[in-house]
Amino acid sequence: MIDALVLFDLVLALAIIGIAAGVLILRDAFAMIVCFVIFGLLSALAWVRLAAPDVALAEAAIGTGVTGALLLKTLAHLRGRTLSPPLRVKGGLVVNAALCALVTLAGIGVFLATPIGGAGLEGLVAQNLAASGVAHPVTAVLLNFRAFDTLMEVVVLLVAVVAVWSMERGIARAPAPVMGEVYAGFARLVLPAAVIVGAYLLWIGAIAPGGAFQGGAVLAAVGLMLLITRAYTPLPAHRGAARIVFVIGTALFAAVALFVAQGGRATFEYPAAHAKSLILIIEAVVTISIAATLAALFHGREPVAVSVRETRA
Amino acid sequence: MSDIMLYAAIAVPLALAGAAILPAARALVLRLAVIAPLPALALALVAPPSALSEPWLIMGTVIGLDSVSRIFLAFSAILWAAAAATARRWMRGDGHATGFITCFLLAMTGNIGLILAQDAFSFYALFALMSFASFGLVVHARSDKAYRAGRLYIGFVVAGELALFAGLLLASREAGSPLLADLRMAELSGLSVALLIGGFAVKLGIMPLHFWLPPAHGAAPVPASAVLSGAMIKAGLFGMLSSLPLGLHAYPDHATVMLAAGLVTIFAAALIGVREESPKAVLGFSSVSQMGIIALGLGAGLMAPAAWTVLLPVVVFLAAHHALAKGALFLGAGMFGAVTGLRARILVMLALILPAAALAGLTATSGALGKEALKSALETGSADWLPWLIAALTLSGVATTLLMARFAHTLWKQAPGAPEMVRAQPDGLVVPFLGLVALSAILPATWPLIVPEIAFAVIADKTADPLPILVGIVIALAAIIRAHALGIGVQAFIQGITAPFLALRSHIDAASRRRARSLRRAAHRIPAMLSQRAESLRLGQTAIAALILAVIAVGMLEMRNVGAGSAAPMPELGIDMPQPWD
Amino acid sequence: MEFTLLPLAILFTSLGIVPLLFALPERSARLRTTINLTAAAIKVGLVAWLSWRVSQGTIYGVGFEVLPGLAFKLQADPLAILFIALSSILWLITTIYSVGYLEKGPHRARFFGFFSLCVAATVGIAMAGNLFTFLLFYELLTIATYPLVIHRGTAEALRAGRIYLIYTLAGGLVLLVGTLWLWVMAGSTDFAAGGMMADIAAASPVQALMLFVVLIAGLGVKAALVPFHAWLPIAMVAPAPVSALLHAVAVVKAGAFGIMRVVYEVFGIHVAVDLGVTLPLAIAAGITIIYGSLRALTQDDIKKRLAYSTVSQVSYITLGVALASPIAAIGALAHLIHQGLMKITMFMAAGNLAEGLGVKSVSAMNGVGRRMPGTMLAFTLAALAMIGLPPLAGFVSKWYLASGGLDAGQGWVIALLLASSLLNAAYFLPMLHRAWFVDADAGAGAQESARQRPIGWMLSAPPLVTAALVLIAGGLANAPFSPLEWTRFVVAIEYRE
Amino acid sequence: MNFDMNLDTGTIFGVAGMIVFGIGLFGALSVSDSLRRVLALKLCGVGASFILIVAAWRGPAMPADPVPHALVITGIVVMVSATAVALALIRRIHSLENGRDV
Amino acid sequence: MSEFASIDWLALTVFAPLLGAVASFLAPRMAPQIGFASLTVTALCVVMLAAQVIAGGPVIVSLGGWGAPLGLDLRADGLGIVMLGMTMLVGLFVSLGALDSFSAAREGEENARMRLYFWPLWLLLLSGLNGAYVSTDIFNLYVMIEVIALAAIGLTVLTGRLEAMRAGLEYMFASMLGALLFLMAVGLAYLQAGRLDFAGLAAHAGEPAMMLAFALMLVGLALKTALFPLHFWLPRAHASASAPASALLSGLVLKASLYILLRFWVEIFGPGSLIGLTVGLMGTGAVIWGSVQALRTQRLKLLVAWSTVAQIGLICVAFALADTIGAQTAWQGAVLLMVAHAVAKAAMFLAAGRIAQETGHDRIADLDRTHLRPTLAQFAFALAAISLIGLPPSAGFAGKWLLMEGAMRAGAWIWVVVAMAGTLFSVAYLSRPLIGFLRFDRAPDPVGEHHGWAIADAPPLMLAFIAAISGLAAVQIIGVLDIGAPFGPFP
Repeated sequence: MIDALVLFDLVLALAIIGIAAGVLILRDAFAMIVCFVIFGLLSALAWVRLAAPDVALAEAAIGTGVTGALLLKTLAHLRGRTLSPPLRVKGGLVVNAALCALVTLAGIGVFLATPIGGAGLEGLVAQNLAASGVAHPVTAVLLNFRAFDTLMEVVVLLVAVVAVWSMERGIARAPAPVMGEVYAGFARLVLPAAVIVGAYLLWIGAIAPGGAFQGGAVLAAVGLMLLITRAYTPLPAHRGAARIVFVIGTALFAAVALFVAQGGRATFEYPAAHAKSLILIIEAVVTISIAATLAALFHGREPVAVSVRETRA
Repeated sequence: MSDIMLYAAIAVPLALAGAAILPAARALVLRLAVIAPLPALALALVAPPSALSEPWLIMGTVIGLDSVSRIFLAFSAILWAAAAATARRWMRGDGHATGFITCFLLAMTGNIGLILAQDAFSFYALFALMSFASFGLVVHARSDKAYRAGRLYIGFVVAGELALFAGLLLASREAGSPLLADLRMAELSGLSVALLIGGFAVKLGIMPLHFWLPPAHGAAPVPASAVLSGAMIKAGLFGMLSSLPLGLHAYPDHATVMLAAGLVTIFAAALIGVREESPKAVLGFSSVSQMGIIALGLGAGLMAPAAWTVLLPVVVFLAAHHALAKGALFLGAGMFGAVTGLRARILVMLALILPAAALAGLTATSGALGKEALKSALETGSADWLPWLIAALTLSGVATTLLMARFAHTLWKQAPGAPEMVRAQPDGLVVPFLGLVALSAILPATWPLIVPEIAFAVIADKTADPLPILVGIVIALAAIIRAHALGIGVQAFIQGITAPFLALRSHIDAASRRRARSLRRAAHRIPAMLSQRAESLRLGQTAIAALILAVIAVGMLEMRNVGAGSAAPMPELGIDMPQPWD
Repeated sequence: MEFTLLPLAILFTSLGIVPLLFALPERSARLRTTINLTAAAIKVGLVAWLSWRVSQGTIYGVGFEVLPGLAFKLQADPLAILFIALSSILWLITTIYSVGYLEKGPHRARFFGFFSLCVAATVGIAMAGNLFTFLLFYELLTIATYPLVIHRGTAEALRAGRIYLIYTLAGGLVLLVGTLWLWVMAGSTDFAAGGMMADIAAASPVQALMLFVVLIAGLGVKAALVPFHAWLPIAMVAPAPVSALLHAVAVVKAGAFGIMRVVYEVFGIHVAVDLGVTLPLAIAAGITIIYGSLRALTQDDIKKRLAYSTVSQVSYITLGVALASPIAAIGALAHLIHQGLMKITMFMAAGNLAEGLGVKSVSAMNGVGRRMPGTMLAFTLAALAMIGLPPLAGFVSKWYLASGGLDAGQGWVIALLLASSLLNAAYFLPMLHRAWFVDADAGAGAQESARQRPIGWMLSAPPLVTAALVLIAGGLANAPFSPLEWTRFVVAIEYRE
Repeated sequence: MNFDMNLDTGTIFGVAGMIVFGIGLFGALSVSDSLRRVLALKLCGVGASFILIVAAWRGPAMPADPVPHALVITGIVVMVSATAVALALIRRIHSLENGRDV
Repeated sequence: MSEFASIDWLALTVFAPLLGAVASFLAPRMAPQIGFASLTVTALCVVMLAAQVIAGGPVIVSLGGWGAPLGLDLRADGLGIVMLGMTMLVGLFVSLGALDSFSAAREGEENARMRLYFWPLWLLLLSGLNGAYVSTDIFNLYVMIEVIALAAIGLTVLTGRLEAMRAGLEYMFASMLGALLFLMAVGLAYLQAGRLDFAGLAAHAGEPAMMLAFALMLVGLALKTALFPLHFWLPRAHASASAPASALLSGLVLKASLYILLRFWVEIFGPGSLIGLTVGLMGTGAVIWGSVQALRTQRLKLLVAWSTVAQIGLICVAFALADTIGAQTAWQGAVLLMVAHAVAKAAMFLAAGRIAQETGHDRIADLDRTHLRPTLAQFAFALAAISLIGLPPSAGFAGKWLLMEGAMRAGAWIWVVVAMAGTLFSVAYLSRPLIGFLRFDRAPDPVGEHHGWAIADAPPLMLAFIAAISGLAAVQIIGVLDIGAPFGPFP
């Protein structure tokens, strides 16, 4: 007997696979990106089915939302260039397809041969949740048990923004997306709401699905809108502030991690009394950093170079 | 005192030769060369028998003087002195005088030294010094003829030296000591004796090893010819006397060859010699012929050790006789070329008759004395050979007479050219020439005075064992070697040897070059093509998936192998080790 | 064994000045010369002291661990002294010669730096206490000589350098594998009188045999054994002092010395004989001797002729080692020194001819004796010594080799040596003939030899000194502390069993 | 193997994740257009995330293992960073190629 | 002293460069000073950590105090210390080189920009590298390699030239794909084992999911390490970057993924000999192909880059010996070779950069002793070549020795032959530029005094010198390396 939900799962899975294939097959670049966004959203849905709402939220906000925006911006930049036909049947292609199919089959075989849910750390997490300072297990893992991973992940963002700033310079401006008055108005209306949602997500992260990344993504969306609508134009003078915002999450996180390491405590070992507040502070600051960084990644270049070029032009 | 004299005999000529390096001393050296052999002469005449050991020098050096060496030293020193005196005039104004006198003195050092040497090392060293230094004397004229003679000479010298090296090496191992006295007492193997005889026979000019001798004597300037013929070829004889166990052990095979060679040498040299155009070459062949006589004595000694005690004095006497007479003849030839005017020429010619007659064996001359003594001494030896030897000795007088006649004829027709300076003042040549003539004449009288202990002769038995076939082979070989050596020359000979080798090499080179070129082309093309192909097909990317599959496949394979091999399938795969941080 | 820093001090006299020499500016020639000569003189003094101590029975050693279980080990034993003495004396002489030779040339700083490094490597090779250390210095030698070989910087020199590098590095690599194998097999690479392979050779003779082949092949490249000899004649494009060093002291000798160490002190002569490797090695050496001489015959370039002569002469050493007779061993070891003296004389003389007269080929040598009597006198002495005339050095070693051949029951060795001497005579005597007895205007190359410029004492004296040494080494062979005497001392140790 | 027993949400999405990963891999290996290649790589990333999330899944109505979730969130952020850098590169190359740079 | 001992030097090795990066990013004008200072501090931390490890064995820090399966453990054992030491050594000298390469004295806006961004990127890279060497958790390693990869790509494209950008994009794709294969492997491993720490995973080695995970990780890391045939991205990326960046990429970045592979191989998966053989064959292919390409290429930096491909291949031969009796020796050799290659290759890239800077080109065929010859840089190049070829007394020699010794102990002569072939090849291709440095028959001007000396010559020279003589310290390095028995308790 097949459960209705399982049927839903099956259909959803098939849709995900089909759309994933579509990303590769569709000739039109815009369609491809749209396809990808849909794929992301369906994946997020699937993850909700798999009892992973935090992840779904993050995927929807960052994996799909921010990424989609980045892709569209790039597409706009590349506009005028026709995408080469994605798939041409050549010998190499067939060989690749066959090999990848075999790898996939092997993967599926291995997956089916491995029991699901056999082993995990949920027991340990539950045991230590109380000591972690937060109630939501995912947040506990992110900001306490595996805080080092999270720190390094923020570092990855920092690396990305440094790298992007270092490479993207002097680009003549891509034509700005044509955004009507309606959009601008919508943006103005939505902005305060989005800020509030972001902050809420951050706060709620301590006890329920949500947290720094999701909140950061929402705040980043605010930034994106500001940038798109030219409500905010990055100026050279803002560079210093921008740099501070980018690094403050990393810096604070690292500083706290090191600072707590005294009196016999290890690095990242928050004093039990201050664990919650420390985590909250870190999360808040990291959220701001993430938001600013994501927005900067979208904007894509250091303000100074552009301004110099533009004033000359 | 005698130690100092021993040293001085060798050191004086060597020091003079060394002094020739200094440009300032060169003229003086030429002038003083005449005194260089005098210490040796004094040593020979007055010093008591002595020996001196210097273990630190070379590999242990012993020099000394015994009765045989005393005689050799005496006549060699006289000859060297006479030649030096001649050279003093002869070389004046010659552009290469310094080179000549240096070589002359070095050869003198070698010659005198080897007579004094009592061990194989120093003997060999000085023998080589003499031989190699003489090269400079032979090629002194710098003419094509001289160079040809020089090449021939040096080729034979090197071959002879190598034979000597091997012979001395083997002999001293067999004797267990490098001292020549021990060599003489040891029973040497046939091989080492053959090597020694061969090595010394080159110097002695016994056929078929004589080819170098006439051209060299012909090419060298007069004073050099005199010592080459008078003193240096005797060094070969001296070598045999001092290194072979003569009188102790019989070597019949060697003796046979030696006797045969001697017999052939006496007459063949005469026959060839009479066809020569140059008086000095004729004299050279005469020397060869005379050495044939000496070879008969040696051969007899090798055949019958018992006869050696009587043969030895005779052989030594013959050597001294020939040295003085031939020296006189060479110097006379030079003199003849130097004087101008018919009267002077006739006078010189008359003076020349004396040594010539002595060589031919005219009654009462040293030559006749020597031959008769040899005949009687031979009778104590092998009976088989005796009639032949007697006949040969008898006939040798005929041959020598012929040669002397030819010498006189050619001398008259085309006397050897003398340098302009000598022509102008030939008087400086008179004393050495006449001195040698005189010494040659009075040799029979003075002989017993110098070395009384061996100045006697004995009569022995007779034997005969003709080996004409062997002689024929020797002659044939001689002819071949001669044709080859004279016809092609050393350089061409070497090229002949190496030519096929070189051709093969160039062939291989060319082939490998071609091959290398095509390989290099391929080496450049194939990687380029491969990398282009790999890039255009994006093989690197494909490899990612392929490798994943490969590793999975291999992993599965291994898992199966392990699973089949053991009851517990998994643990083997993980290296089961205690984790260090646990 | 006495632990002391003396070996290190000797090494340091050459190694320590290397950075100094590199750092000196090109123009401060006087200071450079002073440093060079002082160091060389100090080294000769130290070596003299060391030899004295070693002759009294003291063996000095110093070492530290480099790889697990493997030590860098220097050890001054009698065999080492033999080689160090040669290199230190010849270094002094060659340094003087080089100063004169490169008086106005470019890159002197570099030249002398690498020159010193080269000597340091040679000293290290001599004093290496195990095969591993030997290998270290063997490779260092390769690196240090390469810039010297290509010092002229021309396309030809670079080509020669490349060939040199490929040959010697490949040889070094093979030696590396051999050393490693020895280490894996025996657990030690130490040199010890009498060897250390007896048990292993008994247990697995095939492996021991293969190891021997690998080691000899690796060393044979530098020792220029046929067929690994091709680099040597090509490398003669180097400046004369470098050729002198390459041929006389450093590179080929390093190979020959290594063969000695391997045969005597790794395997042990008795083990080597039991393995049956000595006769093939002797035959290989014999082939090299004849081959090198035959090739030398047809060379017109003086240095090339000398180079092929080296190919031939160096194998005398190998031959003597392989004959497995103490007498032959004496010949081999003595030849190590004697050949060095003779060949360095000839190369310096050849350098003088090229520098002073522009004479580079045999056919242009007519009459050079008169124009450069001193140089040619030295050359003549050395050439006659090569042929093996007494009382020169070459005779002594040849005599012992031949006696050793008889001693070992290998009569063919005498024939071989005779043939070799004959060939030596065939290619050296024409040179002497031209130099002394042919007038300058006759023959080819008159134009080439027309150029003449005076050479200083720094060029003319060194060959005379070494020629005198050739004479002394032969003439005073039996005197105490002569090479021959020292050699007897060494062989007594190696054959002690 | 009992199909019914195994056909639960985890299995379905696990297999789907594998397939998505395979598709992404194929795209990453075969596609030459850079933008599409970035997307193919993102597919790979999502595919990998699927496996992690399935690994965390403990059945319907059961609380999941939070650790993989945290990992995936981290992975998503890392991925977006990498994507941003890749896209910036693509934009920059395009500008340089078309001479829109000074 | 006790205060010092209580300081978490281990974590500081990661945090010090991180904070330095933050500071240098915040104060771009002071970036070089800040960068160098924080590098020095990091070096100090590594030294202190090393002292701790040498004195008391491996140091383990449980971050947050949670302990392995739940939290993250950092660990510094001998192998980690050696890698950290190598990183710091190369890093310090390359930074010195960078001080000059991007010095304020040089003209141009591009240079100024490079100076601004080099330091944060490099310090972030360093923090990633150090993090990787002390990590014991595979997901943590995933994040680390992403940090490393993004920073490395940033460094690759720092020059802003089109070819660098293209090469960087290719590198980016390879790197991302490698990381994603790794991530998939992490997923499979968690699916199987339910934990991510090395020790926990080791217990599950050999199970199917682990097998697949291993395959993916192996290929992903091989892709990042540019092991033949997955090297396609490397030559262009390394050749087109600026000199200090190339030095870091070739010297350090590749080593990180190679190190991770080594760790996994030994500590977690311990795969069988056939897989070892596969990797060994890949290494052999790398030796041959890399060398052949290095022999063909016309540009100096490309030659150096191809030589990296070949050398990495040689190191990977050690994997083929992993389950033989010679394993420990071979691993030691491989690590020594990694260190040697890092030091020498960094020196070589810096030197090549100096040469190109002085002569204005890097065509091998046109190299000669011009009047502007950068003598010291050429000398450094030659010294580095000595180590890469593996001549004594370089660390390369010691490494090759141990590797070959391992092969011999295992009786696997084929790998001895491969090592020999690699050596000969390296002689052949490295002698091409070396010969060029020494020829002066084409020089238009008379060759005179030394020219082209600069402070910037010091770093490559020092590095090359260290590379050339560090073989003499091999036994000390191995002594450190064996602390904590990273290659298992072999007899």
